[in-house]
Amino acid sequence: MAKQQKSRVNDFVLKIANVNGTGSASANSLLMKTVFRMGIPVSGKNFFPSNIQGLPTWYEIRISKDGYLARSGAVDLMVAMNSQTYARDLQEVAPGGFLIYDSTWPRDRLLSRPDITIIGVPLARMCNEQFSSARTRVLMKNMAYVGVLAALLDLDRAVIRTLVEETFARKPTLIDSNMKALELGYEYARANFACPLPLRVKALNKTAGHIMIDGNTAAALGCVYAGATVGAWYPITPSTSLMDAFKGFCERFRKDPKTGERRYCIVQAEDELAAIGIVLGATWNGARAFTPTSGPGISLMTEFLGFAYFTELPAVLFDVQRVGPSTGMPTRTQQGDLLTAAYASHGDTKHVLLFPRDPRECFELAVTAFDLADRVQTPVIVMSDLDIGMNDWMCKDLTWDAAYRPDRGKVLSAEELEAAKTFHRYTDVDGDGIPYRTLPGVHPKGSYFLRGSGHNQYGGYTEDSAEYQQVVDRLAKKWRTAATLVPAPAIRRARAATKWGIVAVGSCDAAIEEALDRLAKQGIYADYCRIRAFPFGKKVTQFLDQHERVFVVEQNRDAQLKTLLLAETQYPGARMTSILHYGGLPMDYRCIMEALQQAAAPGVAA
Amino acid sequence: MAKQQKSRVNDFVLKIANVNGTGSASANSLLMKTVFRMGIPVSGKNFFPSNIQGLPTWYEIRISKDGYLARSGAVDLMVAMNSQTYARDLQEVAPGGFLIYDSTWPRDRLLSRPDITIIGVPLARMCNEQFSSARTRVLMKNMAYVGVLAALLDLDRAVIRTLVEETFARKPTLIDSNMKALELGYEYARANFACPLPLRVKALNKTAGHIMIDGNTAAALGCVYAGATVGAWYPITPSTSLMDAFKGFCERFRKDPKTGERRYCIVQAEDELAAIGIVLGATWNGARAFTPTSGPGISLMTEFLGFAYFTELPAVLFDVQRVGPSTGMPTRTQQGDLLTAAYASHGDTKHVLLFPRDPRECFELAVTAFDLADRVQTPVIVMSDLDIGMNDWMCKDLTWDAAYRPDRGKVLSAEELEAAKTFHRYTDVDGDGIPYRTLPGVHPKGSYFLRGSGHNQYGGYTEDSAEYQQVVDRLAKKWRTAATLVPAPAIRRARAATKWGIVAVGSCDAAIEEALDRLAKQGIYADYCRIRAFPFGKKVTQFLDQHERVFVVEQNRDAQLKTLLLAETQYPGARMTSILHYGGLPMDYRCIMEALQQAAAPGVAA
Amino acid sequence: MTSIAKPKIVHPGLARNALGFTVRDYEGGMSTLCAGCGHDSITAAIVQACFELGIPPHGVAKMSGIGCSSKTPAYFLSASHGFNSVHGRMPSIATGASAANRGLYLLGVSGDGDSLSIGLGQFMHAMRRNLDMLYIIENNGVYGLTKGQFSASADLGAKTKKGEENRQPPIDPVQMALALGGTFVARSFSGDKEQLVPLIKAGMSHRGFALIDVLSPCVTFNDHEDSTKSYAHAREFNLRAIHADYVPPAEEIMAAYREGEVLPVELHDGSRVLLRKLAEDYDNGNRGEAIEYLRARQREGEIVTGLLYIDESHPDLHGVNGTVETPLNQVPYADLCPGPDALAALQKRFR
Amino acid sequence: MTSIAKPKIVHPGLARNALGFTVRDYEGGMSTLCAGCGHDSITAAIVQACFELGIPPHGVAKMSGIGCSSKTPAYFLSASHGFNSVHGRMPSIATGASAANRGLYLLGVSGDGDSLSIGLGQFMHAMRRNLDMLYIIENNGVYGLTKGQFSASADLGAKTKKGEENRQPPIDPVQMALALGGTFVARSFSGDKEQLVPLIKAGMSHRGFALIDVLSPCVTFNDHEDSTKSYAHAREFNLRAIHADYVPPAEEIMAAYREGEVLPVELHDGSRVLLRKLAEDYDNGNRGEAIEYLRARQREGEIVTGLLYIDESHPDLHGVNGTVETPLNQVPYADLCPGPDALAALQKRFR
Ligand SMILES: Cc1ncc(C[n+]2csc(CCOP(=O)(O)OP(=O)(O)O)c2C)c(N)n1
Ligand SMILES: Cc1ncc(C[n+]2csc(CCOP(=O)(O)OP(=O)(O)O)c2C)c(N)n1
Ligand code: SF4
Ligand code: SF4
Ligand SMILES: [Mg+2]
Ligand SMILES: [Mg+2]
Repeated sequence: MAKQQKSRVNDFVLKIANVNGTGSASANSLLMKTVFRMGIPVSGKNFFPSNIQGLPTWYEIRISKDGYLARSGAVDLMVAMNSQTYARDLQEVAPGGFLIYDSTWPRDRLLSRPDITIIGVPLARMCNEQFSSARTRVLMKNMAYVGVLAALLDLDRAVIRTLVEETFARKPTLIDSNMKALELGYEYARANFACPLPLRVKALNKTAGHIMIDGNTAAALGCVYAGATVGAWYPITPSTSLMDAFKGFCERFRKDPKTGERRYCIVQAEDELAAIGIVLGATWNGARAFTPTSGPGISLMTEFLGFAYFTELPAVLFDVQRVGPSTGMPTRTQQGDLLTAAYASHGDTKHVLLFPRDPRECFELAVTAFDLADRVQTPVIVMSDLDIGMNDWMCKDLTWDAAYRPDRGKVLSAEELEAAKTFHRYTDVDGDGIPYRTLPGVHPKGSYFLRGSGHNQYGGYTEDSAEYQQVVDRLAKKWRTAATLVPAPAIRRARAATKWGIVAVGSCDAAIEEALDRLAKQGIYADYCRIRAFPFGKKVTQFLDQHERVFVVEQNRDAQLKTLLLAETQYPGARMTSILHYGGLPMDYRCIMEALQQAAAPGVAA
Repeated sequence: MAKQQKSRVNDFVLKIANVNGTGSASANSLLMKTVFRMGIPVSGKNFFPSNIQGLPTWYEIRISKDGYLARSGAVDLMVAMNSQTYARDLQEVAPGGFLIYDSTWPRDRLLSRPDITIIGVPLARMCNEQFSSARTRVLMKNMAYVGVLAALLDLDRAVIRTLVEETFARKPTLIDSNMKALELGYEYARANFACPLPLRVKALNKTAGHIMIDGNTAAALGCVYAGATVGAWYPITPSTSLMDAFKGFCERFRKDPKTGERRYCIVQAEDELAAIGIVLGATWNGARAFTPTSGPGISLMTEFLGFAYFTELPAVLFDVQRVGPSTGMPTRTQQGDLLTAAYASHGDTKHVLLFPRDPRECFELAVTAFDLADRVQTPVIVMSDLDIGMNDWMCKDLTWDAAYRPDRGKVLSAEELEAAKTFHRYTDVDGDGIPYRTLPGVHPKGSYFLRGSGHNQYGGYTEDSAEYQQVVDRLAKKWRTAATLVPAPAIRRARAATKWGIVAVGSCDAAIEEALDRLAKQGIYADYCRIRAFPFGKKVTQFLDQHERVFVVEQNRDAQLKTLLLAETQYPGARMTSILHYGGLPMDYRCIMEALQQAAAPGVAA
Repeated sequence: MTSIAKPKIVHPGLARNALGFTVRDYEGGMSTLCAGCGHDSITAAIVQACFELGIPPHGVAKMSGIGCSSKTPAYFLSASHGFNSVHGRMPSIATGASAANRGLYLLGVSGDGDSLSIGLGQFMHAMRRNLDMLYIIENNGVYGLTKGQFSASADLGAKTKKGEENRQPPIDPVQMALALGGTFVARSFSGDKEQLVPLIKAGMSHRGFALIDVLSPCVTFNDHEDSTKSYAHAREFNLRAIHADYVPPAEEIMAAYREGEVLPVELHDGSRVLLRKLAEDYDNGNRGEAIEYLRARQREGEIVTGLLYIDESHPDLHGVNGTVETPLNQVPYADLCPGPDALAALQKRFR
Repeated sequence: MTSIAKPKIVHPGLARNALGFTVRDYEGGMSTLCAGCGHDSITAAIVQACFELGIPPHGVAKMSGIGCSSKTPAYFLSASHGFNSVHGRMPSIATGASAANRGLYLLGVSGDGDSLSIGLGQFMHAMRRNLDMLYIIENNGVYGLTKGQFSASADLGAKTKKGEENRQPPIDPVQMALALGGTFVARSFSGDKEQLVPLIKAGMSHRGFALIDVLSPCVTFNDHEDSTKSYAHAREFNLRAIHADYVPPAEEIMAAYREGEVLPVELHDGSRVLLRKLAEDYDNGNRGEAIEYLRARQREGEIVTGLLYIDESHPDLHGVNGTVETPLNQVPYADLCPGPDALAALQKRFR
């Protein structure tokens, strides 16, 4: 047997390689949930193909007593259920690690490694003996390896059973078969291997007050709580589950108890051009409306985004980013839409962006997005990504302040209009660049003609330079006002004073936090500014100015965040260093560590 | 009579205010052409409304013996034919200037100015007496004011007659009526006013070897000469006349002499998404194809542009820019699409842009665009604008080198494929980042599957990070190669050494040239780099680095060119000063002069 | 220049409708279209119809895309909110407006280019949703605003002024609507106010997607000799197949009709349309037959007009969705937010 | 992972077509669709049809949009160039390909989502241009690739697995084609190879836009009990109305047909389709009647299949344009560039 790793309790990575459409998903989340319920911080990343059945899929579970939830970049235990990818899965295991495979079929002798422990379990055979139907056999194989892991990792079987019972509450018959399969694996492992492995879990109490939730579900919940009533969409991975969740929550919370009538309206549009149009038609009428989409959808919404900017209509979009350009890799993650989203559409246009770092912020910033859109009267795009949107993240419980009331911004009521002498849609009454608006059907005096063509401050059609300029100059002023209204960045100061700063957005956060902790141990310090909104606002520029050198961490090839910083702040590009990760898998802390270690290395000019 | 201006021969601005749909266009170009044929440099700018009939329209003619063809910013002689706009037209006349109006109807006594000379001519009455049909009367009024101007400005009537004869060669009857109307005005002016005015023209010989042509016509001619065979479009102002011209030229040059069959195919698409799709379907098959459009069209082409970038398909687009955002002012000019065009589409995408400064360059850069698109295998967008595209500019004769052969780039022939062992679409064989391509129907070995989804260097579908990254990293390399292939900037050195530089693109040129001459007279010097392409290339960065301070002149609100310079060069933003002109009318030299004068003023920090 | 506001001089003698409004109250800004443009007549018909219907002007939302036709909402109902969308996308705006504010009368005006080229997809999908709106296509066979290119509704053999011939079959919105299951399918001619006004009133009252394809000549680019969309052509070949009179709610049918002469159809608001066949051989109960009839007449150059098909039985967007009667933009926030306790309870699911 | 290339083991006994190719030469990469997906059967039918037609594999260009259906071009004709466009935009790619390279056989594969939702406009306009291509819609009533949402072709009353009911009328590409003037309009079922293969051969040979709407069950998301697009439903309710046999050029008609039993239609390349009525009451010469027939049967739940309408008389894109026979991508540059003298002469106009 290969030389064992030193004991690694509650601190390792487990990865399951499988084929999609074989029902491994439920088995994998069962594993993760078990660890979570044992009180141990855990995260799971799903790497699935862009098809429905038969292609490779991986599930990576990180167990970290210290609560580090980004990828570690290494795999300590591989469950290799997919012969197609066996070779590369084998290679991926870290020295001293373990690999479990289905020994029903002989394994190519060449496919071996002396430096890891390889554990064979005849999963297929066991299941074929115990179960009759073909489909069940396939499904139960998954439960069987969960059983094997239960033994090897010392998982709490009571917890597992409860979870299984909850899962199949509606089909109790399935509970027994699943537990049976589980026992098969468990017993086999106990009988044939020294259990538990040095790699194992041990109950803690570090997950109380936390939930495991994906960003799309959390964002959908945010839409419900913000009072959104109209949702328009066209299905696209990885944003689809956001609208699915919204529908689910509305069916639960938005049906009239008596009549069963719905207090929401979801329209599955014919495409993204229509989806954003539907949103704008709804917000024009004062409803809170949103559309979830991904890169290709944003591209198709480009014309309407410029229209909304110029006509000053609120709109909330969720861009759950995937790998571009073009169709790209729909089931991989990236932050590649920053530039497009910020300046979408021809002519001088700018859009407000929000950057959640995890599902909890998807919930919170969804609500912020609706308030901002109404207040600033412009589209607000929540820049999520596949990693946040579709993976389960451990985060603090979501909380809600009963005192919250939507900020509907400057909307004139029938009474106000009745009292008013005149109403002009595009006049800057308050000097903040934000005009007053009215809603159709409310009052004759409120009527105005909304148009994407040239208009003056009174809303009249114009082709006059001065009148046109007055309007677009006010829009620029409104943009400066927006910078004072958006969420401030989250700033983490290093324990020691430092001239180095890290700037990033969104899902890079977990990796950065871990990297900073580890670097600090090596005496390398950097402050960290997690930008949460575009336009950037004073706090961001201050942070930049306070640092001689800034590392810009982002998940795209072209340093798009850096470009935005160059365009919208005075901070010199010469003092920015890009740390780019754009392969499509969630970021791990290593690339950041290495970049800063290098920069710190003697003889390297800062 | 107001105090006269000192004599101004061949150096003044004449403006005609009229109502559209009254046929004034032909009268106005007749005026301009007359001056041109008299050998005097001249330019005409048409300010027309976005409708078909009944709204105000202006035509501004600058006569400049020194050959300055940008707007001067002042009007010396106004022909006020539109009562709707009479008041503002009156205000626009420079002190000491002249205004001609139709005295058939009494003029409001309040609408007067002591400091200018006001000349009343009963145009309507004269025409009503001489002509019967209502339509003719309206049309002839225009010819009548041409006659008045002929007398006042001392235009060569022989030249006018020839032009009229050429214009109505097909309807000779119209020649007499037009000349008659002209005489009416001429005689009246001679009889009632001291002719010519101090403001007048005098024949020169400064227009030989020049033509008067608009940019859309010239660009269309470029497409014909470049060998484009497929044109796809959806009508949109101000790009429509480009395809109209292409059709006209093809009908003349591209019909088989014997069979009358067409060697071109124009498809009027159902919208811009289809237009760009048609172009890509054609270039996929190796034809040279293009689409002319404007801002809203570019926005709609966004998704396909990213697709073409990623699948590496050539395409030539003409963005004849108009005022944005959104529908904006379709009949006004701007340079507002720079950012959108440069980074159109989600994900990491960049597009090659070319910036013609005038119609002649529209012709030349159209050809360059096709060569570049084929060579670099990517979309190339020619960034024209309404001022260049629709106004008549005086430029040097277009010339053609008979030795020109299209650069089709790396396309493998049937023979090469026959000989080749294997073919892989996306492999970087030559190390310049540009792979080889093949065309459908040529050879079985050449077949590959083109897709906007993730692909590896062999063209195979992939979801693998390393394989994906290899392809997008090569695309980045290809982009650097492109920077070495695009047209170099046009650089004008000041007569005296200077640390100041001006950077601009496209139609700002004429105004800048004039401003620099005038500034030099005041001892203010600046070098000038007219960027002709994006990516920028070495010469541009060198120019920047040679100057302590750079003024970036552009026609948009958000300093989009400056943003591109910040994003793609190392030059610090702190040393850039924006000069922005975005009201929608063509730029005049004054705003540039003032900005530099201010900067030069003592006490102003550089 | 800024849009021109028409002075509202109210003649004391001017008739007033149930709400006390005069026809003036339904007018809009001065038209900037070409003198004689068919679109202006449709504008007049809309004003007349809304006045007669007695809708509060601000109870209507008027929407359009881009084009000469799409400019017209600025020329009627100045007390209504107007929405000049981007080219071809008005149907999606209307969908959102309907979703958010079902209390409004939605009136969409579009052109043949706006609806049948760039907007074809949205147009058909709005119809498929049976969106509760009146959708008027001001159909002139050309792109007027961009100076006269053929549109997708140009007839086979139609010629441009320059003599260019169209050799592609037209997309006929009426045939599309019949084949797609449209619930209110009508065609008219801008010059036939007598037919058009009641159609507009019926269309406004229909719950669901009411389409009126109105032949509306473009005097500047498509009113010449060989045009099949000219005034002359329309007048000569307009075949009124089935006339629809509109009878407001709770008003009994005055005019005396002969037995079996008219077929009354009750609309959801209690009003009725009285269908009167003018072409005996036209079967208005059968979509396929109707299409065949249109195609046959079309081969003869004839344009079949009238309320060609109506079916009140289909649910609109909200009927399908089962939405509350209160327009969603008026549902109080308290009825939308589940509150903190629900949130706490919900999260058990995520542990 | 990279796409899987199928090893080409050629059995010596394997039949060869006129060009000496075996059926293997028309196959493609291994399918990554769900086992049992209807789309794979259509792939097989395409392979068979192209083999039998004896087209050189690289003489075909295969195009698609996005969706499970749109993935299939990777699974046939690996010697042909393939173009996997963006979602719903394949028709415009095909238009450009046809414009540039009329020498190719153009084969487009799409889905009901790809063609009837996001792509509806392009689909209809390609048909209107009578683009010379075969356009196959692999119709399963759902968006397969995005996991089973209803598509616009979902039938009234159809239910999702979860029991959600569709209450919007379907967009039937066949009815749209009939009403729009489509020149080759067919419907089939992925499980009916005997009907499908000759249809594909005829469609490839038709000069103009050949539409085949193929009912193609999605086993994963729409093959359940209450689905109207399931295998069971299709088998039970497939009504073969009119069968089309394909006879290659210069081959006399072998099979003995009874007098008047078949109607032969000659295609531009000299090949013929022999139309044989299976449903006596179906009138294949009348678009409106055809639509009515389809709707009536549909109300009974029946799906009418076969070559429902064909008309060889209309010009395609190039016929209308009057393009040279030489594909434009092969016209030598010398015949495209007017040269320096012409340019000099031309410029007189601009002085
Ligand atoms: C995206 C976009 N493309 C093109 C245009 C230019 N455009 C304005 S109106 C129009 C066609 C209008 O035709 P139609 O709808 O028939 O209106 P009409 O003027 O004939 O009444 C076009 C192509 C535009 N405004 N936006
Ligand atoms: C612009 C864009 N929007 C959405 C998607 C997501 N998407 C991929 S396939 C598909 C629907 C496919 O349905 P269909 O054409 O019926 O193909 P099927 O999978 O059913 O065969 C959608 C919505 C996309 N790829 N691009
Ligand atoms: S161009 Fe035609 S459609 Fe437009 S306003 Fe004039 S007449 Fe009407
Ligand atoms: S999901 Fe449906 S359509 Fe897609 S491959 Fe599977 S069975 Fe076929
Ligand atoms: Mg029109
Ligand atoms: Mg489908």
